[in-house]
Amino acid sequence: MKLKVLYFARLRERLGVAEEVIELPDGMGMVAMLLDVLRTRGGVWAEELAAGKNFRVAVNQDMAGMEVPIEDGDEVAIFPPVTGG
Amino acid sequence: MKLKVLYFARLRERLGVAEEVIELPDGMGMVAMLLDVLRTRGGVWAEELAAGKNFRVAVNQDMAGMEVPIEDGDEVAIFPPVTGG
Amino acid sequence: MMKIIVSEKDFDIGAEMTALRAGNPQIGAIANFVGLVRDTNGGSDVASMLLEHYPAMTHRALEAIVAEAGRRWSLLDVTVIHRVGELRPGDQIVLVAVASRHRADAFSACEFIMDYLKTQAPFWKKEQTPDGARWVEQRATDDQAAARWSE
Amino acid sequence: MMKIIVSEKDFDIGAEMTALRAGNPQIGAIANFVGLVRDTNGGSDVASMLLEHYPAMTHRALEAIVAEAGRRWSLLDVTVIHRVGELRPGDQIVLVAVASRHRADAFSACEFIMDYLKTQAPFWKKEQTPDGARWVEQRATDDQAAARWSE
Repeated sequence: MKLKVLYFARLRERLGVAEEVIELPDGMGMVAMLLDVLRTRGGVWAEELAAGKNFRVAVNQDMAGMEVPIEDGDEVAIFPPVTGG
Repeated sequence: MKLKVLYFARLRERLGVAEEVIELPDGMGMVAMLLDVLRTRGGVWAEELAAGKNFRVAVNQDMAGMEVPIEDGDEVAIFPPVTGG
Repeated sequence: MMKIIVSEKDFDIGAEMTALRAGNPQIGAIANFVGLVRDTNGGSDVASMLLEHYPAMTHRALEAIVAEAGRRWSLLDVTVIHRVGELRPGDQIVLVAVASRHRADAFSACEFIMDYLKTQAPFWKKEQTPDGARWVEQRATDDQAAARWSE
Repeated sequence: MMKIIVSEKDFDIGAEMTALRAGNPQIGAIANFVGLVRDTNGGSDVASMLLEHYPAMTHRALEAIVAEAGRRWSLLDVTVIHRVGELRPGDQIVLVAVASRHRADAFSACEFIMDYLKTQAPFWKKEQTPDGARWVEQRATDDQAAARWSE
């Protein structure tokens, strides 16, 4: 399945990517699994997305926890804790 | 001693007085004693200023309890609970 | 710093907010409350409202309330404006605007000032309704709202 | 009813308050919060600030927060405006204005919306300081402020 993955703010700058399309094997249907795949890239990816790091994930524009299911065509965004207001 | 006594809002209308000067014997030096004197007028005075009634007193423009001292020349105001804002 | 006005005249919220902010770049938060005359109250239509006050005491009472807020929270500036005289539905009655560095102080102080104003500042409302004029009575919730700050 | 705007353009508080009140004589209370860019933060001078957001999500997130406030309190209307793009000290960042019959609902909902906006709406601030650019980090107190509403 294909996912559109977006990065924002400090994470966008640090990872050097604003947006990409990621192809995952079918059955990798949770946020946690996408993150595992991204961490296997090593370097800043492994560092910034490590389990203890403070980042947020949204699936189809809704804040999402690690267990939230992802499906073909979904938009997943990964970003630092928000600081608006 | 002489006191200037003011009445406001519903109490002013009900008592029929906006302002008066009251001469009290020296030594009647507390809010409670002024109220006793006013109640002896009977009628609406006894009724509106009865102990269980809900009214407020200010001495020299500060909210005051029954025990607050009053002195010659003081301005005492008696009024219903406030309803501004 | 504080600005307190008791007046028959209406006020301009935008202008007051601009004045409150002017020249203080430390201000990060302004919490603001505006009270308006509603066209009904307690099930009756309200055609107009007369706001009576105790002129010698009003300003002093508002000043004391704002000073107490300044002791409890870290504030940069406060504006309080309260109308008196005859008002109609939709008219502005009161403005409380509190400026501080961070929002928690501004929110708490703004609500505190309104709660105390409602129980300590000598204003009284008289409404004109189809059944005649009536003095507004203090709501029990106003006393409770003020009481929670002394806990 | 709600009005939500995410824009690079500045807003006029007076005009927004007038629009919020227009045509609803049941409104007795408006609680209002304005956030401003401060000229210092964490001990450094701030020359300017860039507000980034996640355009596809921002409006939706603000709508969800306002809708949740509408479920918790009795509200008549809400306006939320959040700026994005480059801002300078003294500039307005955010406006949250909540109209209701009585003030308790307006105050609580306004503070709730700000607390949730600070932790749930996808905005990020980057400050220009004499030491270079830096991303603002979420304050622990913001998380705590949002958490108290779920107690």
